[in-house]
Amino acid sequence: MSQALDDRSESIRMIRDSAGAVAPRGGDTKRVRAQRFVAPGFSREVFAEMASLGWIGLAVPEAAGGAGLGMSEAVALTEVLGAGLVPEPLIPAMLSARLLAASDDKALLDSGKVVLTAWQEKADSIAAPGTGDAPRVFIPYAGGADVFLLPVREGNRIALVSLDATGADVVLEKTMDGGFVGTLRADLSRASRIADDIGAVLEHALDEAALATAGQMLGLMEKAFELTLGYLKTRQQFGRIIGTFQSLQHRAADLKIHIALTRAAVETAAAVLDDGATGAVRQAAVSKAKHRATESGMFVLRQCIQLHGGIGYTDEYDVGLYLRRGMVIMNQYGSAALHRRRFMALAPEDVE
Amino acid sequence: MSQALDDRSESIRMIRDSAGAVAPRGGDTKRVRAQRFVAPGFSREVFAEMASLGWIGLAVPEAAGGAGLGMSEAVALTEVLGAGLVPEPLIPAMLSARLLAASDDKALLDSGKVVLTAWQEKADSIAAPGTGDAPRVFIPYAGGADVFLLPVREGNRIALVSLDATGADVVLEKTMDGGFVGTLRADLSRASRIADDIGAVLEHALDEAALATAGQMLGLMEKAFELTLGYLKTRQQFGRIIGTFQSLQHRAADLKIHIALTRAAVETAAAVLDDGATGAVRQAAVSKAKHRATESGMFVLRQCIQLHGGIGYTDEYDVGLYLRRGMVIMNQYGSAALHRRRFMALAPEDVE
Amino acid sequence: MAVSIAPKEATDLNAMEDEAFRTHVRTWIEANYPAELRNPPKRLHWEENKPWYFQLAEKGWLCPGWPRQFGGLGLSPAKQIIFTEEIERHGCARTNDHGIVMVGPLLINHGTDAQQQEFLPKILNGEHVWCQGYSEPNAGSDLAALRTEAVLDGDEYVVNGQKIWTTLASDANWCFLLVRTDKNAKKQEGISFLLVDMATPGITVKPIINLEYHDEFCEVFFDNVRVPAKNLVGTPNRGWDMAKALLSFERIYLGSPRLSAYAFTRLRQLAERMGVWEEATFQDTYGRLRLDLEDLKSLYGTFVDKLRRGETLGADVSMLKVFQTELFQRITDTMLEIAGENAGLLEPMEGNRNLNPTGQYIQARPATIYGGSNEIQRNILSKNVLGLPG
Amino acid sequence: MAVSIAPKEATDLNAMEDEAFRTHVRTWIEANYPAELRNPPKRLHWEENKPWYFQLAEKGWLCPGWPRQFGGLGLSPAKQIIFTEEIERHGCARTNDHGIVMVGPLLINHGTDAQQQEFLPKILNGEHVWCQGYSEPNAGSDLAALRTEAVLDGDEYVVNGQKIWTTLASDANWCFLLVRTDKNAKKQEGISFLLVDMATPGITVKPIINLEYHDEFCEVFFDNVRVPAKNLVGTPNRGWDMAKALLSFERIYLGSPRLSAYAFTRLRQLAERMGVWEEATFQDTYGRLRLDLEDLKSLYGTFVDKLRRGETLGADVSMLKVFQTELFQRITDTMLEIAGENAGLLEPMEGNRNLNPTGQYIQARPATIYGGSNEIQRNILSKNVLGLPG
Repeated sequence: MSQALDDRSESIRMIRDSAGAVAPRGGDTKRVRAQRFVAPGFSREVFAEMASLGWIGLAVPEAAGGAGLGMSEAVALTEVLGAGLVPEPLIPAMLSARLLAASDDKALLDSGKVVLTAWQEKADSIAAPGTGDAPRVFIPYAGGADVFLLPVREGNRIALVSLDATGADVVLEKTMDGGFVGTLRADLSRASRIADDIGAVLEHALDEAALATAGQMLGLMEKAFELTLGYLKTRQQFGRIIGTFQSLQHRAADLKIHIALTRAAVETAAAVLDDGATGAVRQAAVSKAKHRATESGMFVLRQCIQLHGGIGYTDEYDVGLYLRRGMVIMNQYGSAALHRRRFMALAPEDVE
Repeated sequence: MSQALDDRSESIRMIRDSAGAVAPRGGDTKRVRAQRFVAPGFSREVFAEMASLGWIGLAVPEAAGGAGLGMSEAVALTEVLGAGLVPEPLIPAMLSARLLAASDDKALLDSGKVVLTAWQEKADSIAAPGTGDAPRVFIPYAGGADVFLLPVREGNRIALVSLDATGADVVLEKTMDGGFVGTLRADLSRASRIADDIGAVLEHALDEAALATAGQMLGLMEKAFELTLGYLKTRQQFGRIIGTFQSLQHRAADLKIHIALTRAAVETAAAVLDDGATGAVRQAAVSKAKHRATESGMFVLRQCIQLHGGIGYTDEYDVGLYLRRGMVIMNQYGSAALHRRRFMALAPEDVE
Repeated sequence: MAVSIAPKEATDLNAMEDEAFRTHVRTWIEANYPAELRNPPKRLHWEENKPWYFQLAEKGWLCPGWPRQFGGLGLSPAKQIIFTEEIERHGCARTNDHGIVMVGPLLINHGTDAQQQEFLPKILNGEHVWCQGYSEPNAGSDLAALRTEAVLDGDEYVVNGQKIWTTLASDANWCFLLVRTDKNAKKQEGISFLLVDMATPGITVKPIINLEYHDEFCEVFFDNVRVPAKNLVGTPNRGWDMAKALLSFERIYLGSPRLSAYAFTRLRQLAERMGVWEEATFQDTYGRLRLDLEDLKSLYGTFVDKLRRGETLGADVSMLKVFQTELFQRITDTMLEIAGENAGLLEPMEGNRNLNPTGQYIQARPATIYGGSNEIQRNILSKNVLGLPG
Repeated sequence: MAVSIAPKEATDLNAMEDEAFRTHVRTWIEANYPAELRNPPKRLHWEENKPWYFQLAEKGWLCPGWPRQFGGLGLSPAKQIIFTEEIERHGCARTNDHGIVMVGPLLINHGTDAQQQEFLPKILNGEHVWCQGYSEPNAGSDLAALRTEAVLDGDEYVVNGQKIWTTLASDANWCFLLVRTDKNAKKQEGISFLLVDMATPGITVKPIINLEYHDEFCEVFFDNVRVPAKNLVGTPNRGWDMAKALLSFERIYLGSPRLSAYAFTRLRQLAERMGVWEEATFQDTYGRLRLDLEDLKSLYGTFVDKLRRGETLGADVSMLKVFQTELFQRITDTMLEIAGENAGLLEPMEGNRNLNPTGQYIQARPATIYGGSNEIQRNILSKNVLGLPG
């Protein structure tokens, strides 16, 4: 496992470096702030750049038109983009890429179009029942989609259809971080079938998306904590640098531990998936990572606000942006409770 | 409620004062230490003194041979005795007194004998099913009993029988604090029936015992915290009084809050019972108090050990005595989980 | 001759039996409080608040704690508690109440006759709406480090500096201000209390957008603002003790269980909506929070009893603020945990104001910061209550 | 000429494949470790421990980390990790291992040839059992405040003072001691490392009864104890850095998930026995603890990977100690919570050593205190890892 990680260290480093193209190193949030509540909530240019960097099909095998990398690279990437508060819907697009690679419409993978999969029928879920006429909910940045993919159940199998987003019935809601989520009521008569049996691929893709989201949360934690440490080292009260107050020092130590636990859980899970794990082993690794990222992530983000005091509660100061993004992603692809239950339902021998 | 408390303040003060006869003010633990693991685990002389002070029948009406006081006085008393680590089984004896006052054998109430009620059939319970042939378990200081009372179910009613302890089949186990609990396998053919329908009285008495135990835990918390504060104010490390370290200061503040919550819950519940509450209202008040005392009590006792550092882990230093007593009483008359469930099962209108 | 202001409310309500008084208050509130403003998700602005404010003023109930001699209701502590309980029970919005709870008591205790005669009636009739100029960018938790200075020039003070976290400053036409009047004195000394007309030239108010995308707080800039010297309250350079005394009101107010209790009812509604209400694990979490809330109520009750007996509260009242605000946060943390993707929505779910987990969550964040952060409260507890050194 | 001690184990086990090596170790342990001593509820005394200790010595496996040149097994870091994992997996008791993990490495790195030749063979063959004289009554967390002094008198040091928390001192015949040899130097300077025969006149060992009613720790009193000057290790007055380096072993050891993992299996057994195993609320609690444990294992794994690559560990290894010990406590807290009145029993329930909630609970208490209290660990993290100021 760790050997595998060592072997990949070069490609991971390269991915991290290339992410700088989209997530400025200095942590400049000007673009991100300007994008807020401006439909569709992200930049199509930046998304196109991501596509051209090969990120959308990052984990898709080269034979199927992807970059042939793995989840270790994917979580490294989503971590950097998380730290940069990048709004573009990369993780949903990566999920769609997985499906497209297994479909009859592989051309769509390289089209540069924004392809979003409308898989979700209720809140806090990681399963796609594929109910044909069910409204599909919580589609991130649905207003920016060019094409929707919909899993549709047919007996024991789940087929995949694609639907042009133009003219689709999409209702948008604003999210805390300045983005949007949408509900799609699809007219399936307008859709084209592009795969017959996508169920297993979709399960796999949802697990990958959950893990990539855990990586994104790790990035939020790291960056918010970095800002907080900087604040603790400079802000003065009572004639002292507040970072000299032991109660704040010890809290910072606890946050560091939670970040380290999250990194270990996320990177271990990525290595497990890159080892080719399937079924219960894959689910256990993913649930463990997503559970940790959500629980520890929100703990860290909350405390970063607290450690900033009043200024942390202002929109003007960056640390709050991380909390608000955290709220949006914390339960995407399953809440901590969902993943805890899923983990506990697996046989111990699969988990360890 | 608080008016009632004001009215009782004089009798509460008197009870606290009189408790000094048994629980030395300075907190001398010599007698308590000497008593440990010496059968029956308590002093019959001290128990007799408690009886002569009217404590056994404290809450029993004067007409029935008791002192005619209430639970506000009872929790004040058990608090002081808890702080003094007094081992004598006062709370079990008070429970028996309640039953005797409603029985045909009121003479036993004033006999000075150690009368213990063997009501419990399984761990973590506050209900007496009264199964005739079930072994009765976890009887505190059972080795010191003169007489056992046993509730025995007869159809819809619960009768009460008394049994001479001489020759009874009692198996003792040592407890963490140097005391004993016993299991009684009673030969009911040797028993005398002394009441026909004791069910409601027993339920009431068990609620009172749970509340009195919460009071005892409050006493443990208060005293252990007092020792800890004293330690924080004198112990030096790194050239400083350790009480100047902010992380320890803040922890001490948290412990104080938990003690205050416990006192409020216990004293409020006592006032509710003294107001004559019955049924769900009584149960809610008692469960709320016992839940708080157990949760906050064990939190405070644990932290008192931690704040003492290495010395807190020695038998020689007193603070550990409080933790060990806390372990023994924390789940007596119901664990925190049991009381939380009982509280939640009650209708909100009864609870508020 | 002492000031005398006729109270609007002719009846001495202290003469009523407690329960009758409670019913009286409750009935009037229910009849008069605008239904759409019950339990508002955000702090209301003056424009939204003022109809209710003027209704209270008209009734003579705006200042329940002020003595009748000064035009207040003159309620006893016990009656004031009932009054507050009914206001909170009904979910009435907090009004722009700094004039009522801060400036009024300040002037009644420390003001000159002239100050009392000038300002108290205008608070009572709603003409003056006050804001509180305490915190500064580098004097938040460490309030005594404030640097906004007032220099006497003839019969006017010239004020320069900046205040921050000034609640609803954009709604106020007057401000009570802590300023440094002696730069050479020790930190807590050399601070004075000034009353400032917000219309004075040189004052700029800049709202701060907060995590709710709301503008409850403001920055206020003072650039050579000239304030009549007669608007200084009490003794010059002795403002700090008065300011601290006024903050004691805030500590019990911030320790009231009302925010937690309100959030708690909404947690249940959310759990029902999300379909987790019946789950044993949720019931356990809910039970823990509920018992925390009930025990907080018991503890709060012991402090209220002291007020009822006319006692002053000690530093231990900080316990309430710490436990209440952290409970409020834990309740709203739980909301997000069960809300699924709704944990990220900007607006209430399905347009239902009662299903607003994100609003509640964000509102709960500053509770542990303002009014003296919980770190400060724990310092107070450890030093002033437990007597721990240094 | 450099010291050379022939290793008992003739084979160079590093040459084996990892999995073959693991099987080899496991098989031998299972065949040789006394069944009744698996996962003992308390730290074992030498009398109980020594048959196994001598078996390891006989096999040549007592000192897996020592170079083969010094008679050790000479295992690579990766192999050592496997060796430790198998020891822990089987629940082998911790031996009286101070000679093995502390004195041996100390002498190998800093000892004279004569010291190596004299002491190492006697550790390897079990003749010398060592204890560690570090802490003092007023130098616990603040170890550098130690005051036990050693004054040179001819070719002997005369030692006076007191040590405390000396693990199993009553079992040891040798002690490695931190003493102050220069009273005028700054705190951390002026400390030296002495090797002391416990049979020297003037040494008194007094066991400390702890909350388990067990005597694992001792006080050791030194009254004009004369120690040959040749028993000083390294440079005089430079003992502090050596002592600190040795403690780094302890920090990873104390961060190992084994204690939590063992308690965790017992929690399940207890839950089944108490009839709460199937309850959804218990399952939720158990699931949280389990995920904490699994994530601790992942984090521990990242540090073990570093060791495996031959890297030295930084101060951030303190994270493991903090999280592990507090998890261990939370697991055992949960044991008491579900144990009903068994939470108060002195002995294991029903004579079953696997149902011993109180023993586990009490054992977990000092974990957050010894080896540098968790408060100290958090100081280290905030200063040495996060770079927070003074």
